[in-house]
Amino acid sequence: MRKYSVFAIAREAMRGNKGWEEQWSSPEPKSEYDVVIIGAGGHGLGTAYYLAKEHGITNVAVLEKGWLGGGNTGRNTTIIRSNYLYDESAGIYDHAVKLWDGLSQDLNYNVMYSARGVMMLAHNVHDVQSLKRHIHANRLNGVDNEWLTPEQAKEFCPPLNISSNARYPVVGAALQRRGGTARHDAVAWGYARAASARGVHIIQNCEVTGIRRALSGEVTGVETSRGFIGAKKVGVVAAGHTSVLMDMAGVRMPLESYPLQALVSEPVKPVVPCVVMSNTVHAYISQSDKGELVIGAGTDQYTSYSQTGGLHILNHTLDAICEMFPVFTRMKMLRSWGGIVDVTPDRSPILAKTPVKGLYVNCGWGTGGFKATPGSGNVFAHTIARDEPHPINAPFTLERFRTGRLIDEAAAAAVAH
Amino acid sequence: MMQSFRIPGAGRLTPAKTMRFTFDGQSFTGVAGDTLASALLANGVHLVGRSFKYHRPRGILSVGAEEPNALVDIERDAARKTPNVRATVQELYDGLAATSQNRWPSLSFDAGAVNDLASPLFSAGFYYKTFMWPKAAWKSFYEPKIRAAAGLGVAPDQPDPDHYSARFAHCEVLVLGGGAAGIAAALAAAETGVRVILCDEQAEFGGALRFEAGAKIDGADGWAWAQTAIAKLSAMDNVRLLPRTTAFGYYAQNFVGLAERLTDHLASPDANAPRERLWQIRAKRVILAAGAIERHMVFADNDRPGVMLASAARAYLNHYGVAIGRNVGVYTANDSAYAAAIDLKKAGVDIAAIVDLRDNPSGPLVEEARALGIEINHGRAVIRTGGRLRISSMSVQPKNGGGERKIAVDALLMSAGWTPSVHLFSQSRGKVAFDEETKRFLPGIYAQDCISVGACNGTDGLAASVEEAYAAGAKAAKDAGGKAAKAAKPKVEASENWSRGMLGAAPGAGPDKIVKAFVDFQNDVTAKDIRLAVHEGMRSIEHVKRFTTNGMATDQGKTSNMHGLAIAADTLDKNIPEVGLTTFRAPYTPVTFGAIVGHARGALFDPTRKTAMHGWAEAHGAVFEDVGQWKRTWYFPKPGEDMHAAVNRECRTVRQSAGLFDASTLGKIEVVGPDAATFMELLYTNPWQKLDAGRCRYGVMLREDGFIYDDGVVGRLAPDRFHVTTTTGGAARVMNHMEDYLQTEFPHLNVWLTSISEQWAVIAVQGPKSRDIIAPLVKGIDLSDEAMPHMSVREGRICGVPTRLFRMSFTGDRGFEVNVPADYGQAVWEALWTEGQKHGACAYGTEAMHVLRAEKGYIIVGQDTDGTVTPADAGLDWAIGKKKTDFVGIRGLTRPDLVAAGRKQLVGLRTNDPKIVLDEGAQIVADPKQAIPMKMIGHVTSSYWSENCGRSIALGLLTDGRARMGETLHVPMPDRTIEVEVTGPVFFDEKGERLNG
Amino acid sequence: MLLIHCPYCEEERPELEFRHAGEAHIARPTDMAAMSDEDFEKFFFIRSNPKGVIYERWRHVHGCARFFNAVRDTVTDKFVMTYKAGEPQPKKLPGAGK
Amino acid sequence: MAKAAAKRSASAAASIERHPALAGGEVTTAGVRLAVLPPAERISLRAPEASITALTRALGVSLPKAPKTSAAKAGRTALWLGPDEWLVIDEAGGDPLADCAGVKGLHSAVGISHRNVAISVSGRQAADTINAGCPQDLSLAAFPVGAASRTVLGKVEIVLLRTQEDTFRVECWRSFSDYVLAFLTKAATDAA
Repeated sequence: MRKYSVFAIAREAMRGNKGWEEQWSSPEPKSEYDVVIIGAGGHGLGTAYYLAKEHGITNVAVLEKGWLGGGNTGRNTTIIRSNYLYDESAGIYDHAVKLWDGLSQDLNYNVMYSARGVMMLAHNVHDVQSLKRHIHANRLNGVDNEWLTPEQAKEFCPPLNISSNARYPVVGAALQRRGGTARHDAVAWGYARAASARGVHIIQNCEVTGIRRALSGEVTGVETSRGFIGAKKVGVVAAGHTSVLMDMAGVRMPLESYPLQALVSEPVKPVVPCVVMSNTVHAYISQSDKGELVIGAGTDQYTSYSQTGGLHILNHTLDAICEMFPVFTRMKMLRSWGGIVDVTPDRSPILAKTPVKGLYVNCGWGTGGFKATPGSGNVFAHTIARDEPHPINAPFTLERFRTGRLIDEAAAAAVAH
Repeated sequence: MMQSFRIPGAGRLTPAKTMRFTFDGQSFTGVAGDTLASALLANGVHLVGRSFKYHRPRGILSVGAEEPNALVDIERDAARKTPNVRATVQELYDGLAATSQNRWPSLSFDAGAVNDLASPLFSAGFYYKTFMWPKAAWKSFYEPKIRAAAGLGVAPDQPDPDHYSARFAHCEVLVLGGGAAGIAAALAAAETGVRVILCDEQAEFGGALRFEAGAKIDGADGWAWAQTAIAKLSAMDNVRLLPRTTAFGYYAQNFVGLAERLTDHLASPDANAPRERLWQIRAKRVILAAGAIERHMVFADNDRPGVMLASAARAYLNHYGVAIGRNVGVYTANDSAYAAAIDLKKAGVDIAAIVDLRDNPSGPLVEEARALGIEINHGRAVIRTGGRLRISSMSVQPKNGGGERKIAVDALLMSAGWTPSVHLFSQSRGKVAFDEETKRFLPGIYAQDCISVGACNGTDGLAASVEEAYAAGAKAAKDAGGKAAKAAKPKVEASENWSRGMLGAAPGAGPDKIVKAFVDFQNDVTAKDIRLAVHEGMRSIEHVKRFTTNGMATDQGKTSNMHGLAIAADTLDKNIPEVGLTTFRAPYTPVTFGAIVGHARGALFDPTRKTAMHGWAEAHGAVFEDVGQWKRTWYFPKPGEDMHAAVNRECRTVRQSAGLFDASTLGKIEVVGPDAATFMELLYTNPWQKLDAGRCRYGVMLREDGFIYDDGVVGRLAPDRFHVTTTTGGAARVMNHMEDYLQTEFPHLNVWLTSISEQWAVIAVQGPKSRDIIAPLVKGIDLSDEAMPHMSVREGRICGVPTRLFRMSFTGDRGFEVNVPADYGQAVWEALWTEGQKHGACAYGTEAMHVLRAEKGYIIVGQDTDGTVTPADAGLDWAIGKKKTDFVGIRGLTRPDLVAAGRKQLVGLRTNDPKIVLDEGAQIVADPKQAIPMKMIGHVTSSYWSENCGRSIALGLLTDGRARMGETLHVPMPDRTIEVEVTGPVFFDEKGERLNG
Repeated sequence: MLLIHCPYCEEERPELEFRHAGEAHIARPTDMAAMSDEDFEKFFFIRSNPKGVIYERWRHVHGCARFFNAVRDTVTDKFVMTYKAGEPQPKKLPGAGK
Repeated sequence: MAKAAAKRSASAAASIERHPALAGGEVTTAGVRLAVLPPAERISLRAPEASITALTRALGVSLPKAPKTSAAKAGRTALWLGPDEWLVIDEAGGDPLADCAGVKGLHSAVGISHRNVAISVSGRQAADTINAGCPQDLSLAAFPVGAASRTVLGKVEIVLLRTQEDTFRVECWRSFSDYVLAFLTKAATDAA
């Protein structure tokens, strides 16, 4: 892998940019690999990268039915934060944040991790209680998260409306300064390039149509649109489509797949310097380096694999944005799109071994998987390589739905009394 | 200023109707009917903007919504600033003030243009490869610089005084696009009597007839026919015409979003008129008549001001009467540009030369151009242009190399052919198919009840388009239930026919590595960027698009996508369909947030729910808190009191005398029917069968997973009638939960549920004097402890109106909840208030209510529980009917983790220093000296200063809490660690003697 | 916004009037208390989540307020049919038998 | 009519004033007139098929069985809201709750007179005004005179009854009435 640097850019500028290599190779699939990862999104590519880098397992293929990074990785609103309430969640998301900080250098690819701060707004007494509970727990877990007054919130994000005349006035905010955003495509491409450089095969346009198991039960490989590919271990990392794939191995999942829509505005000069989220008003916003306001909210109400959703969801999302930022009504929506998110009953992910030997699953990130990408890939690689979970992902089992040991962040935020 | 490029006698505007406007502070005049672009061109202004990355000077490329370059800021006043307005769409009004964007210090001298010189450094995706060292510099230096350089216009900084409107509409036939095809389809459909809606993004219907001078329909020239047809449609009751309306999104089941612009073209709009209106239309059939968009030629320096699409130049001439130059060059790969050259020539503009990439162009237009004496250079390419802020020359060379000739021009028209607008078709989830012969993506497999007609369907020529569209309109109407159409089909008597054109970079346009042959103007994506992306391994068109940002600008690639695709395919040596087509995402053109929001701003963002007593509370100085959509009285400060003082007084008064509290927001459900008790047994953990009529019970509701879902007091009014209360926030979801079980799991039960939350206003009268206060007003109810003990309910009258009177307490003192029909709530409250004054009672709010109940250890669902708490955790296992064999949650409760040791249990917490009030949400640890991350064993759920206890009190959820009574634990705060003692949750009147006190 | 045929109102009505209510035909056992942990997990958490035809529940909450069942294709979001609560899962779908 | 209703429901002993959620008044634009309607007696009536005849007799107005329909007689209107649910509105000073009390057959009658507030929307652009926030097809073909339906308006639930070609009765819960009136007012101003 030829190193990227400002010198490389200068050198290539002199010779018409002719010397850049392919960022990743596109080999023909081999007949067998030690590990096959299904899904070349950030989590899958990250898993392959860490398998190679940290566990020395390089005989790895990442299979992708479309183009790499084309699922939720390339469709999300790229919010990164780790100010979760429970130890388990804070553990995995903060592991990710630590990896985000330094990921560009590790991958030699500028993923534009921008710790510009994530601010979560409180609009009523209940929100204050909930956010303060988070702040206290975060502090004792070593996760930064601080309380802001409305005036401090406005100072941090000047276009925010903190008028007490608002329908839902801002009464305070929790700010995680290490939170922020990253460039989604670059994450997929950076992992792909770095994994490819370590010998991982990235095979695009290769749809998995079956998971083959031996009579004794263990996984032996996958059927694909490009033929059978043998594998000692298979990791399913296909957000949105997990149920479909796991069904191929006879495992039924506690998952439902929902459309999640997002939109961007036309680009404008810098105006929103951080990420702003509100659970009560229900929307979130940041501004990309290109100048587009990046906006999202909740899912459509019905399960779907269509990657589209209803206009009324965008209505509600923009209602909320213009409630928080009345100055934006003259801005224009440039592009909207949908992804498919798989959601578990407790809205926490599953990163675990499965009842099938040699089959591992990483799913259920719901609407917030992007932020976990490096941490998820890192501990999932550990889980596959060692055939046992890393302590960080040990709580995120499939069994918790039998025992009741759920990690329910949303329930913890509770609804108003 | 003179409009020196306005040609007398040309175009359709009335020269006498002049309008003043400014651009970058300079004053100009235009005429009514102009767009900002046509008015600027009339004044000879081509330079209108700077590009995104290289800050190259840019002119007007098009005449419509596909415009990538001419984006300006329009400022009506300080609060009405709109960035990124396409000058080609913005209609001129008197006094319009526009400024250019993305340049500093001025449009003609832009310091950012230094980027252009250093452009080899800024190859596609360069930012992924650098700015990584030193690590800290990304956030502090590189990113802020990049962000400041990016972006186009400036976001508004004041709240928008305009308002926006919305409408749902239904029709049988919705026609999207009001060119000749759309009009013909609408005519056919309208005649059948069905409801027809026809929209077009332009101010006037007519589409390409605006410039197509050769068209003749029903004996009139094309444009005139269109206006006649529109007048006819407009007179029909079943037709709605929506000009200035863009169909931006095509959703499931023929649901289409349209944005109508109502005032942006007016000099002084009515202050009450909405600026834009969102139409959400459900149509039985949709006819797509979106037309086609001309593509530019991709060659070196094809972006200089003065370089323009041929059809645009033609529209500026034929419609606006504006010549885009005096000495115009033409570069084309198809016939349609000839028509522009011919029209211009006839209008007296010199045509320097037509450069045609084709070896042997032929046909009537070519012949006509020749006959007019226009020089035609076939088999040749324009390999570069000269000039800086305006094109000054074009260099022509045989396409396979050879001698170069420089021709002076002041404008250059180009046409590489036409791209059918399949955007909406594709959004409808239809599958496009690539037509190899014509190199176009056309509608293939339809997914919804729609049909494409005319140019967007690849139908060439006006006659064929009108024919097809009329037939489609008639069929759609018939399929949607219309009568047979009368035969009034428009007759196309003359039209122009154009040949195909080309895709991708033009051959021979100079050496690849230095030239900038723009594919996407706004995002500064050149042919070599696309090639570089492919070279770096981007094989999918989605990768190419994202790596280069081709097609991701505000024009969404309307002119650039097909070129980019063709160049990528060429570089990969693949066929175009193998490389794929990027998804067409809504919206078709950018849509104002305000239009999407519509009425849902300010007070209409979300309902504000107020109780019947809200007015009284407001008049008595109450401070309110938001609880869901409700405004609840929080506390009633007297003059000089802060919240703390007010709450302390209220708490003290309630326990000394009494207090009045507005509890109306609690959810209330009337459960009626012979099986009411059976149903209640299934939905609540408690037993209900043996509860006597006239008695109440505190009920706990679980979800099937065993966690507490809601709670509330339930009164049995009669054997077959319960009055159930829920939490305020739980009202709607509890009702839904109960209906769900009743309808789908227990449909055999004869019981019905009715929400009565808003039928009854509820006044809690709590405190030792409560009975004395209500007694004088109540008729027909014996209030003695014997006749009406704690936890009973009676029906009778108060102040002469019906009441459901509950004797119950959420304070631990004697108390009543007076339910009265809501419209009487305020009057009964006033009567009670008057009585209360005699006993020194107060009005109290939710904060005092919270303190008083915490003193008694009563939980609040949603505060002391959080969706992970079982009845046992909350100390409520007594509320579970031990003999019951079924209720919702019975099985969930016994799952391994819910019965395991180490669960968090509700406890009381007393700070060692009684003056310290803990922070709600603060965490509890056993060992305060441990390092971070600390082992947290619980948290504070409720915490208050209790005036009645003379100390702070708190409730918390604590691991194995009930086994830790008396232990000292620690609450680490940022500045100190607070010691707390674990206690039972009851802080006041532990024996409960005051309930009858 | 979907258009949903309500089997009680006997016409198609806009999605805004409806609330999705999860997978259909997961009956609550009559002997709930005796279920095994595994069976409870299947009953309460495991979902088929098919890519293709799904049997699901909706409530016409802002209409007739009835819960009912629907058959929908989760790839196209098109409804195959809707039917009243309590009616058996259709064995054969309209347009499906070839 | 309103006078009679007030007299009856407040009963002879009422010593206090009734404060409806909306003070009343009206809004008039070029094409629409909005008017807050006087208080009325209302019940939510639930009953199986077998009880319909008895209830019809007791109420003096037939309970319609077809979806999206209503029946009216002598100032009393029964709106079909669901297959076993009717909203009965009495504007003639009667007491439908009392009328049902004697019916032996299975049913649930619950008084909701104070729960609901009614606004009349009339005029040429009445349907357009309501369609600013109501997604139903309100053409006369799809929603004829007498049609009744629970539906949504903006962000709240309403019950809609078409009383004349150009007149609708909009019923909502009392705490949503501020919102509904404000929404309709805005929509009436904008109806084009």
